[in-house]
Amino acid sequence: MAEKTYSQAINEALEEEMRRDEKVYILGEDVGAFGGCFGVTTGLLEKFGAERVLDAPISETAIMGSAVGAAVAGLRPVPEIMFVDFVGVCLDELLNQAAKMHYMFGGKAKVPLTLRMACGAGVGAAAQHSQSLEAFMCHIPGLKVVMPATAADAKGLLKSAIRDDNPVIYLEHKALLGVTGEVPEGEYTIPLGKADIKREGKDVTILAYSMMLHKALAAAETLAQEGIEAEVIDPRTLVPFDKETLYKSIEKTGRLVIVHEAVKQGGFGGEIAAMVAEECFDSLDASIKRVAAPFSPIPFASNLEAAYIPDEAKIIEAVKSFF
Amino acid sequence: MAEKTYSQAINEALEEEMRRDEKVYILGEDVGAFGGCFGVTTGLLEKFGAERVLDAPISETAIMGSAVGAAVAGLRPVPEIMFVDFVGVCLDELLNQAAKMHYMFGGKAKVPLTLRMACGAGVGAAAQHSQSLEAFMCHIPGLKVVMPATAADAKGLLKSAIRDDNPVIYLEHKALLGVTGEVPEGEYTIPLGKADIKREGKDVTILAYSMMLHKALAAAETLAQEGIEAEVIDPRTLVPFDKETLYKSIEKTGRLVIVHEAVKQGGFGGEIAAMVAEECFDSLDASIKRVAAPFSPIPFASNLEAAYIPDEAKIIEAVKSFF
Amino acid sequence: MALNKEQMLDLYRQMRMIREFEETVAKFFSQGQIPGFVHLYIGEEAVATGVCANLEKQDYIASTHRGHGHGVARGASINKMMAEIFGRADGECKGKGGSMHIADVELGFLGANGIVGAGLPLATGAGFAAKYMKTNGVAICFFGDASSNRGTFHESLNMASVQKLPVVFVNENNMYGISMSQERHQNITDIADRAGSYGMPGIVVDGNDVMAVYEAAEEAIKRARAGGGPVLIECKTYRHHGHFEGDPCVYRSDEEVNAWKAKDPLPRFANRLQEMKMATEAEISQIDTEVKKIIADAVEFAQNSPVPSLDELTTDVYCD
Amino acid sequence: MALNKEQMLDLYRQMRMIREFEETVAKFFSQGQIPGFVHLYIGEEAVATGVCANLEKQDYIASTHRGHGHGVARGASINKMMAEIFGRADGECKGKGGSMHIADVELGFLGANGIVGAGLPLATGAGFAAKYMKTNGVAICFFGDASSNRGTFHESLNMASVQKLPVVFVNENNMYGISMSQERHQNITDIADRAGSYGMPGIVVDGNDVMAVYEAAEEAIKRARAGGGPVLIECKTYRHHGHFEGDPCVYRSDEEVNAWKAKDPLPRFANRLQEMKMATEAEISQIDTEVKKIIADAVEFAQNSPVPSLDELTTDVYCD
Ligand SMILES: Cc1ncc(C[n+]2csc(CCOP(=O)(O)OP(=O)(O)O)c2C)c(N)n1
Ligand SMILES: Cc1ncc(C[n+]2csc(CCOP(=O)(O)OP(=O)(O)O)c2C)c(N)n1
Ligand SMILES: [Mg+2]
Ligand SMILES: [Mg+2]
Repeated sequence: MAEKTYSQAINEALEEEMRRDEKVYILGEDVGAFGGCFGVTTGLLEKFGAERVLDAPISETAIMGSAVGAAVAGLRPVPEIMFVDFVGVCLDELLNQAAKMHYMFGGKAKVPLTLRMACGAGVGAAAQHSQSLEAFMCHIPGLKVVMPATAADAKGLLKSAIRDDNPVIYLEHKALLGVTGEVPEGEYTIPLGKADIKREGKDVTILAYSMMLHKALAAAETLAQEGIEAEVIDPRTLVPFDKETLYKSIEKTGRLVIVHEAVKQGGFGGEIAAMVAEECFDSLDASIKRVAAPFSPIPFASNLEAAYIPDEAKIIEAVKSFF
Repeated sequence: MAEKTYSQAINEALEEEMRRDEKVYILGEDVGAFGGCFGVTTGLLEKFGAERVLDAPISETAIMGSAVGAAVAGLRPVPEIMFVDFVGVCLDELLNQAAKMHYMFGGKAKVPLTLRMACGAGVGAAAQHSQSLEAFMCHIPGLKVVMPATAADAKGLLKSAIRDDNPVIYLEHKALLGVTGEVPEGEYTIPLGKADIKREGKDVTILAYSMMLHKALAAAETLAQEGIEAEVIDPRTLVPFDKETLYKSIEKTGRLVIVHEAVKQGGFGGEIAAMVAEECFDSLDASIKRVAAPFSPIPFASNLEAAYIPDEAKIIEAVKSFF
Repeated sequence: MALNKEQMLDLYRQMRMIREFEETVAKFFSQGQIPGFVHLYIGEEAVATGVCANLEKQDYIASTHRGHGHGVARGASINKMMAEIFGRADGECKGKGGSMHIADVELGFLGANGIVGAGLPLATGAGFAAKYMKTNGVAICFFGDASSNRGTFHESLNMASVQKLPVVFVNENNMYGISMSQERHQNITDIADRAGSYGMPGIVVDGNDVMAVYEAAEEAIKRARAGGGPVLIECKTYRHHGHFEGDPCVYRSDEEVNAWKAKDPLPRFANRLQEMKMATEAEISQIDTEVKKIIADAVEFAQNSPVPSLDELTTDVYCD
Repeated sequence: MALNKEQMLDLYRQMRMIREFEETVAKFFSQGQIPGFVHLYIGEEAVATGVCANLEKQDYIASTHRGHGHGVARGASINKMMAEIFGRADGECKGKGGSMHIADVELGFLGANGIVGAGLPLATGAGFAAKYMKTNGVAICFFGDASSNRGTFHESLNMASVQKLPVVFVNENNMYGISMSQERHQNITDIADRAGSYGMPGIVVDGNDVMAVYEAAEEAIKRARAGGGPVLIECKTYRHHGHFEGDPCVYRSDEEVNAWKAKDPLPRFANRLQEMKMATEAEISQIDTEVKKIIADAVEFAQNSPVPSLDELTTDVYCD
């Protein structure tokens, strides 16, 4: 296995899937010669030509909507919207078209597309280029939602997403793009809907995804030094959500901390907490804690941004409140 | 007090606020001579003229975006988007403009607008005209979210919304428009962020809003006959949310059922449950139940639609599971 | 290409089928047998008919909230369409979609659509797929005059032009978006003129003349198939009924309605067929009778179809 | 109206101020002292300058991600703008907005905007407010060539036209949207031609000639103030730097860049001023020196300003 960046892993998955299936194509702003706003699609234009790696005008409803139309007509588009923050300019194409067609048409249409978007804060990009908006997508029946945290997961999940016959939202965290990890070569897929226990422990369960997984793992190491063994679970896909793995862990630990970078109010952590409070209440020894961003837009100034993003200290504090 | 429909109460609030403040104007598709898709703005064109009751082209981004621009420039727009289902065609104007300007500009801009949209199922309008999408709005810092259930609340809350200096999302349930109730004449406002205990009880707390309040009240009557006294709380505004009233009730009853018409997964009920599971855990004698729509688009066929919408029977079942 | 007698009669039959279908839906809606919103195509039949007569198996159409006529013209099953509108298990969409979401993707019918302007990028994508897979197919997008003010119109026509896609954008200018007359919703007379913003041809055609529509579409489709890129065709027409069933139409005058009814595409084409000696009055009324029977049978089919099983509520959310 | 010497020198000073501001930002960005994304206006100064010189107190402008030049031209505080870009407490937005969200609503500057095309409906609304409140004001919307492909462009121009609003839409055609050249993102040469879709005038102007921009804007603004409705002005120009700082510009040739640098609006206008005997070389270099000082002071102001207090994190989410 080779050491690769998260970004390279995504690029590799795209390349492999495009080689495997001619129906896969990429469409987005500056995905060609420019290689995408963050360089993720670098080199693909050269490998597959302008017919399969399409630079699009700044027309997100046409990017998304045409991807939906092409998917229904038999292709497997992999559109890119640069930042998840922009999803509001083309949400209808997801909410009322891609997500609902299979159902509205009585099962007769398939919409096999994978929408890639960059999410997350940490690079000083301020209020309109730093959001984590997965909660919107998780509330839309018909969509699947994938948020990888490691390079290997990024590859394995993207390959599965592209092969899935449903519309899949794939959110790559911009501050993870340069983070490296071991990535299996060639065919390597991870099923959507399978959580991964990234660290075993018996005292408390920490559920964290995307960038926050790394902060949770760091927090767990610190906690271990104080004798608290945290189990860290990475759901990897939010829809479908792997309840089993989570519930099993809670049965063992009796305590749950949920961590996400999105705004806490209305975030997907609320859904997870509610699920647990409904279905797993008797296993709980204590209240469920959420560590997430405050209810405010993302500030520009570096010190404010750093205070905004949930960090190791806040996770440790939440865990310690149990003990 | 006169008996009026929910729709008339909204119309009355609009008229009173337009008389009170010349800066208030209405903008939307067919809001003029047509009186709005559901007749809610009937008569206002005649009373205020085409300069204050503006029929707009089918251009939701321009409707919303121009309302934001006009609000920042000193007016108090009350735009109408016919169905909340269409919010995906103009979400950016809410998410990244209206909601964030005050913060991004360091407190220097105000965006005093009230966006009215019809929500809810029950009239056979199918997947793209029946949704309850308040969860999106509740996850956006900077917005307030109001969902009245009665004619009096519809009036009192709309008047407060229009006077509020923040962008307020006002969701009127289309199946409630014809429902009547006593409505105070003239000046009558209800503060945003104040829940209303619509029925007192000691055995279980039912939190329900918009259309679901009525189903919860009906369920409570049935339960009372079996000796279970439910306290029914109507939050009326979801953002800001009146935690105090809810927590107090839970302290008394120890049991909570949350009811909303929106899809359960990722719905605002999850946030409420999570809040309670975090901040009010020790008052709980049992798991928190949510009664909400299944994770699917809204079907057309009347029998399927009826099965889709949460009803009295499901609320009763949830309550009874505690006893 | 000049049409032969059979083809001409087919055009007439298709228009009559739409008319009869719609009048029947109106009747059952007014009786409360059909739930939800129903938007009828009566008066505009020449557009869908004239355009779709040019289509081949591999072609796609995207439609609107006013979609029954497009479905009929594309050859969707009359029985299943009717059953869908009645919300029955044998409907095109098992009763889950209803009037605003009738679709038959296998037939290349990408569905009616409850979101104004949403069909424009869908058709653009279907056209892209045709080009990408070299199927020689085209995609047609029907959309209304007022829909031409949505951003999706702009983005889709621009993208189709830049990517040189085989898409024909068919504007159905019935002069109103609900209550908003065209002169109140845009400051132009011919929507076809907007084609210039995308460097594509824009053509105006009498949308109540099925032959004129047929010919304009024929040329545009030929051009698109040959790789010449998209075209915008504006068909001037009128809806006889209200925006939706139940609309009292306060926003337009009886004179205006009557003037347009005098240009009704059906009697007009029936007369023309007779003038051209393509059909006798008897032949025409025979078609009318046949069509009546087909629609009556469809109603029977629909009414005999059961309502969907409650198990269907949460199936088809995802495909495996 | 012919400009007098003082006004002419003001145009030059304004352009120089933008240039100096931007070069300074570039320098500190490259030193890592400015976080986030920075999009510079260098090369396009004549547009903001020529347009804004026509504005009055009650007027509004809406801007883009490339917004520093618009802010400077509208007269926003140089100190506060610089401090904002550095993320400091004394910035225009207390450091919460940064380069992409600089705004000064009291001055009628509705803000830079990180969402391409988002300014178009905002300006439309500000224009509406001016008309509604009879302030005699106008609203200007700056936006890029590639932004003219967003749906908001279409919807806003159509609405402004239908409502006859005092809005001037100023397209800054710098020939690229990031890496996409205009001929790849739209099949037209002059964006001004799109005005026809809305029944409004469309004008093309040399965007590197500040006088030409001034005059075109003067006429459009006069017309708008007089109730004549909106106008679309396309200014052909070029950005000297990459899309954002750090962009290696693989998508364009050195020749192209150099050809445009030869048309740099600053030396060009300086020469013209001298030809017209409006200014001597000495006067011009005195302005340059004064401007340098103002910008150097702004950097000092910014660097001396503290970072925001952590209490600021969750203030200003709502106003009371
Ligand atoms: C995005 C969106 N906005 C508004 C509506 C409500 N609506 C449905 S049909 C319609 C009018 C459409 O007019 P036009 O495009 O001319 O088509 P016509 O009904 O005349 O066939 C409106 C406003 C909608 N369904 N979707
Ligand atoms: C809705 C949206 N899509 C994409 C982007 C990313 N983006 C930022 S600037 C830009 C290019 C804009 O080009 P143009 O309008 O020509 O302005 P210029 O940068 O040339 O001044 C893009 C694609 C964005 N910020 N918002
Ligand atoms: Mg119309
Ligand atoms: Mg540009």
